Amino acid sequence: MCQFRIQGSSLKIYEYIIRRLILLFFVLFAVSALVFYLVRGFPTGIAPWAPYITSRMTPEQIDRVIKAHGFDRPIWEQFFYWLRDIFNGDWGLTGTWAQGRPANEVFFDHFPYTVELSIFGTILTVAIGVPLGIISAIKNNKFPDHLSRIIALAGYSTPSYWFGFMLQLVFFYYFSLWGLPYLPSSGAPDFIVPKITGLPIFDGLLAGNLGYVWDEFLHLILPAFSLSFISLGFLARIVRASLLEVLRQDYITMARSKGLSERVVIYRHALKNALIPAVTLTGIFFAALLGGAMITEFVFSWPGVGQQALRAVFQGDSNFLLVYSFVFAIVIVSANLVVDVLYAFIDPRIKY
Amino acid sequence: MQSREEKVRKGEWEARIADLKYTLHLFRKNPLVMIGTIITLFFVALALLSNIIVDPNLAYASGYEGGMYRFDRKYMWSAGHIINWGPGISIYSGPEFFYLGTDGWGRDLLAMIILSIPVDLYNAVVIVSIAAVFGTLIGAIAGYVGGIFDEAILRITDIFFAFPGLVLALVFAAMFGRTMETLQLAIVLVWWPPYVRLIRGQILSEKEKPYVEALRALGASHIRILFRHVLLNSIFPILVQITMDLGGVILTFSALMFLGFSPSPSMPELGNLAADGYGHIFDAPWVMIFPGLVMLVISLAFNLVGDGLRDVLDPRLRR
Amino acid sequence: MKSPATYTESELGNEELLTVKGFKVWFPIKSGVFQRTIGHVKAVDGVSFAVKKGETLGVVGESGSGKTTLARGILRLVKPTSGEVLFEGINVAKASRKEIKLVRRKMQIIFQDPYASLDPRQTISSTLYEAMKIHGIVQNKPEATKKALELLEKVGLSQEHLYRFPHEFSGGQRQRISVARALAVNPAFLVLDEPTSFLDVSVQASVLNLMKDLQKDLGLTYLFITHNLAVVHHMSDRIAVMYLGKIVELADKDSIYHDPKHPYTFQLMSAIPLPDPEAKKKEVLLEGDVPSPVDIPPGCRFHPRCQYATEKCKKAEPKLAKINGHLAACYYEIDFSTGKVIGEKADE
Amino acid sequence: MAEKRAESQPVLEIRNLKVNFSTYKGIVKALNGVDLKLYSREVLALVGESGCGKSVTAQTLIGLLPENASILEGEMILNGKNLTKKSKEEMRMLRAQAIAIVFQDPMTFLNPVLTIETQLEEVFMLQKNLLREAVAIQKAEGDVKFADLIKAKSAGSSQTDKGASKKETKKVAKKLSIDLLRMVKLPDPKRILKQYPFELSGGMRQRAMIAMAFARRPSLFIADEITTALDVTIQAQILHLLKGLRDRIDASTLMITHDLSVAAEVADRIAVMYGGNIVETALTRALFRKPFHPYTQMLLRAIPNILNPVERLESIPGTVPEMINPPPGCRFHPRCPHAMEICKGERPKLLEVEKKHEVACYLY
Repeated sequence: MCQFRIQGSSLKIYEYIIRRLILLFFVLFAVSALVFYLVRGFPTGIAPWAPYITSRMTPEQIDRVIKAHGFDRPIWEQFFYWLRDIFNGDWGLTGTWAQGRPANEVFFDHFPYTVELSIFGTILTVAIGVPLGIISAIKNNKFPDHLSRIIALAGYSTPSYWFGFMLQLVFFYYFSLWGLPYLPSSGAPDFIVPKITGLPIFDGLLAGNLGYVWDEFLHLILPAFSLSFISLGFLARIVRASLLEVLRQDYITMARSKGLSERVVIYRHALKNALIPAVTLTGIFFAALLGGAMITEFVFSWPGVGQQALRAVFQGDSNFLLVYSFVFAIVIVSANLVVDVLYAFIDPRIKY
Repeated sequence: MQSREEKVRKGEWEARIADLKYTLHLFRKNPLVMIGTIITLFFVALALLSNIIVDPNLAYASGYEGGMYRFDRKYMWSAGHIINWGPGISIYSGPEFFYLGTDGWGRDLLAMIILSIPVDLYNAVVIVSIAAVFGTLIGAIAGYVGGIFDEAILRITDIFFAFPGLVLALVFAAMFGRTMETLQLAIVLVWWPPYVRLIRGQILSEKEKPYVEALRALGASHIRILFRHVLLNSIFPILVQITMDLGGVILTFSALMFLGFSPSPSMPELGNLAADGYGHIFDAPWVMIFPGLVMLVISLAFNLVGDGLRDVLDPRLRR
Repeated sequence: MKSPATYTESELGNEELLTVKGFKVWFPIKSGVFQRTIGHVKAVDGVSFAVKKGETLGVVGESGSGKTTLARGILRLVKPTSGEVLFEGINVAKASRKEIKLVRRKMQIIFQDPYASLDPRQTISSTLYEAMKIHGIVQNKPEATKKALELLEKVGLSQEHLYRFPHEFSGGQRQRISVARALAVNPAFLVLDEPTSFLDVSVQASVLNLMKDLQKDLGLTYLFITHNLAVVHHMSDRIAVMYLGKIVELADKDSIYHDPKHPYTFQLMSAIPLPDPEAKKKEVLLEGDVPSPVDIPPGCRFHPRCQYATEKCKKAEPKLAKINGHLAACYYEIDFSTGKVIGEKADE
Repeated sequence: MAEKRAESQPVLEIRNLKVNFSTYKGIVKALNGVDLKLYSREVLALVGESGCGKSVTAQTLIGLLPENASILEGEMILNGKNLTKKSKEEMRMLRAQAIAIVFQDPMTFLNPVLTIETQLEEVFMLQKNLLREAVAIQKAEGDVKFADLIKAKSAGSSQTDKGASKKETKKVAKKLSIDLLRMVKLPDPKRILKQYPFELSGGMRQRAMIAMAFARRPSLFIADEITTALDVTIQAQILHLLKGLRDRIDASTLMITHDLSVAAEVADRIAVMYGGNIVETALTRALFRKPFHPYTQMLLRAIPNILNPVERLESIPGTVPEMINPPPGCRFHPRCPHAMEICKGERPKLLEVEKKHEVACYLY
């Protein structure tokens, strides 16, 4: 008697990816156009051509430079020039805050640090958030549930920069005051191992320089935990809600009626279904962190791309901001695509 | 007819009150929600009475001459324990004892916090209400109408999701000057897309229900069906999101303030007060700790209420 | 009281209230990068029948037979692909907005799920008042309340139910409220889409009795749709059996059970469990599963599951042919008690 | 057909079972003293309208009552063992071996993200002795059929051979799964094992669930409205399957349904439930020919019957009793045309008025 449900559109996986890529391209184009119009259309601090001229240049030379780069053209033409430059590697120069080095060089020097911080942040979030969510679902409305609910909500309501400082205050300042082994409060050791992947810890491991790896790891603990504490609460809530939802389903009653132990019912039957939404969330978290947890990098002066973007914001350096927003948009949108595709592999019901 | 009408009409009110009583019962059952509600009410009351409890022009007391950000400030914990930072600043003549010490300008930190609560709550309410109303309307129409309009709205929200909020704030601050309105506008622009997605999902499932088809069979217009029936039946998750977002917006707003986007460095706003303590975290930690703590408690209260609201309003759990 | 089945043609007033010709409702299946339509779900695939005034036409079929889509298509709650639905001179399938509003008043629908067919947030009085307001049947509130009370009494509810919320009523009471809401706009034609399949037997009996009384008092015409053959046999004058989007047999209620002409009807009727353990029933089992209307078999759509299928059945689709007042879509005349094929209908 | 059942000690006996649920609105007295006997290899249909407590009885039997439920009094004796005294762990082992249940809606009772093989094999894995026997037979005769295992169980022989390795057990479990799926008439069992539930039709899923139930050679098989969610023709196939399997599976069946016609088709005996207790039990023919209890009589007249159509069905006045403060004494008296003063006092006992025909009513 079950009512016939009309089949959704049945596509093969590659058709779906092509479709999403086209949409992705459209969104990217729109974001960069919007950012370009906002940043270049309205003067913000340093003029876009500032890094190209030196103080000794005469006004005519300055005009020639401006015309050469097309800064005087109508905004839309500038946009296409800019896009052309981006794709053949010339991301423009940065302002005085980064000694005028080319933007892509500045970007790629610091990007690995942000990636590393995001990886550790996400690992911590998942490692604490998921078990917290599971416990509070299994022990629903008993003490562990209330406790994990408070931790989750506290993390979710903590101002990120404030929490960073509190960690520094306690684990650096007071620990050293009381003579306890303290964690470094800010910064990161400079890169002394040969650059292979660009990620300090992995390169250190590859180069076998364990001292450097340990030092880097110590510097990472506080910023990573500060990042994850805020998001692990949200993840725990999602895991708890979806696990509770799954435990109410009929097939769980069926599993129990087969005489399976509660542990098997939860880990074999319930968990696989319940963790699907957590995968989506983790993907989005990682992308957001990749965009440079600006505030945390600023608080811990962690040399990631977020910190550079912040300094660019303070100086009003439009060139670097343009590049940064463009890359940030690429990262977010592609992360969403990866997560959606991952969805199909986990949940057999979804045939794209 | 009329008296029976009253007696019968009363029936309707009793029905609604009985429903309310059941909701309150569920509310009381959850201890965390009660705590959240009490704290929220306390802060709202504090915000309304702040100008009475504390003399507002304290914010512009002696430590602040002519709006210049002078570095030779003084940090005082309490009369007995004074840390002097920076040369030759005249002792602030006010009452010797400050409960929470003073901020960078020598003003009483506790007074400043009390003055800043209405500022933050006002911002939160303004931003969330605009974002929620705008997002819900657009999302509801997109979900109900479907087709190309729905697809277009989704793509637009994708754009805003991929947009770095901070850049927006900078550009607006540069364009229109660093005023509260530009900050509020920047946050609203980044805050409305989640509402579109939330309400759209609800509307898509609600409009499939038979009572909607019955209304169409009766010949009711689409506008009537959407706004008098479908939207009102799927509005509950939006209320939950609004409550939790009030806390979230306070954090975001104060983060922007912390990064220096505030109209004036000495404006009583929790983020601003905390920013003041940035350079002296180790020698004058209280300037950073207490404003941050207050922010944490306010948004935690809102989140507790929101979380409890979700369990109470979840139709499955109600009956 | 004579049961409707025994009315002669003239008494029923042979003026047809609703005529459906070649009615089709196809849902496109989109696929590929640009969501091109690659196929169709042929939910209703060419259906023609007529309903006389005051008559109850039963429509019975299993899931996927398209009976629900047919109901929604006639009322234009779902956009039909082709065909005509003539109701009081208006072709509902292609009517303009103004015409539709006029027709909407005359044709109403009762749904299967009593719990979701009423707006949970509205009291009964405002639900009824809204129905009347849309069609301007009532000008002000007091008049509306008076009419609402009349409606409630007519469906066996009383005045104290007026200001209650739907969740305070049982399944049976909610179906009565849906009926009251439909009657509020005094319709002539009611589509009943499995109205009692959520209800228990005793409650179902009272709701079915209510439907019969209303039909006699108000001269309503019903299109009664269900998967429960016993209920449709009890309620209808004529019964149409649907399979995969088409009517395979249409006849009066007794002959369709005792003397089925189409193999599927015979299988369906023999599958009904009877409330009488001693009833002798031919053990006939229809193998295989209900097919999906996405890939409909060529020729006669029942041939893959039919024991009497021949080459002819695989090639061309048989029309709904008339044999002494009994319509069946099959090439062969079969005596099901013996299982032998008696004759072959002439091919048109 | 029912007479030739051996007149033996009942496999399952429920005496005066009372179960309450504590809810926001008050204490729901769901079961108010249920008395029921189920003999070996017999199919007893438990018939009643929604809210009469038939599903609660099933849940109590398998020990899966929700937290807010509590068993006040009464016993459930299965093969001599009293279930109400059993701990949660013991009940779990019973569910794994002795009691099997199949539910109503095939769409939602199979895990959508696990293959049929995983969900079927996990039932076998719980049967340590069954697998050991199977391995023993496999070794002895080179091949093992599920039917042989049933004969082995009923014959009580249990040649346990400790030496079954993990790999061997897995292989045997797979063989048994395929054989079992074929027994429930599923086409191409090998392919079905690898499929996910959403790839099967409603009828096929129900057969898979029946296979899962019989995989543990239960002594009590509960079918909770298993055909309600199916189309008529598929329902006929499933009922036919049940009748066919009955003799080959040494289990007594409790068939829960709201549809008396389905009960008439499959059951040897029928028990009618109303307001939380059994009001009448009788052999199927006797119940239809000579119902004693007024409720059963009215219920039979409310069902539209194609063979003798009536102009108006008889609907039972009043509404289903409200379980928080149910009417005293016999819970049907507010709606019963023959209600007498005595009905309001003590609840009528279930007395055997005729051979195998018990009724709980003061008229007799």
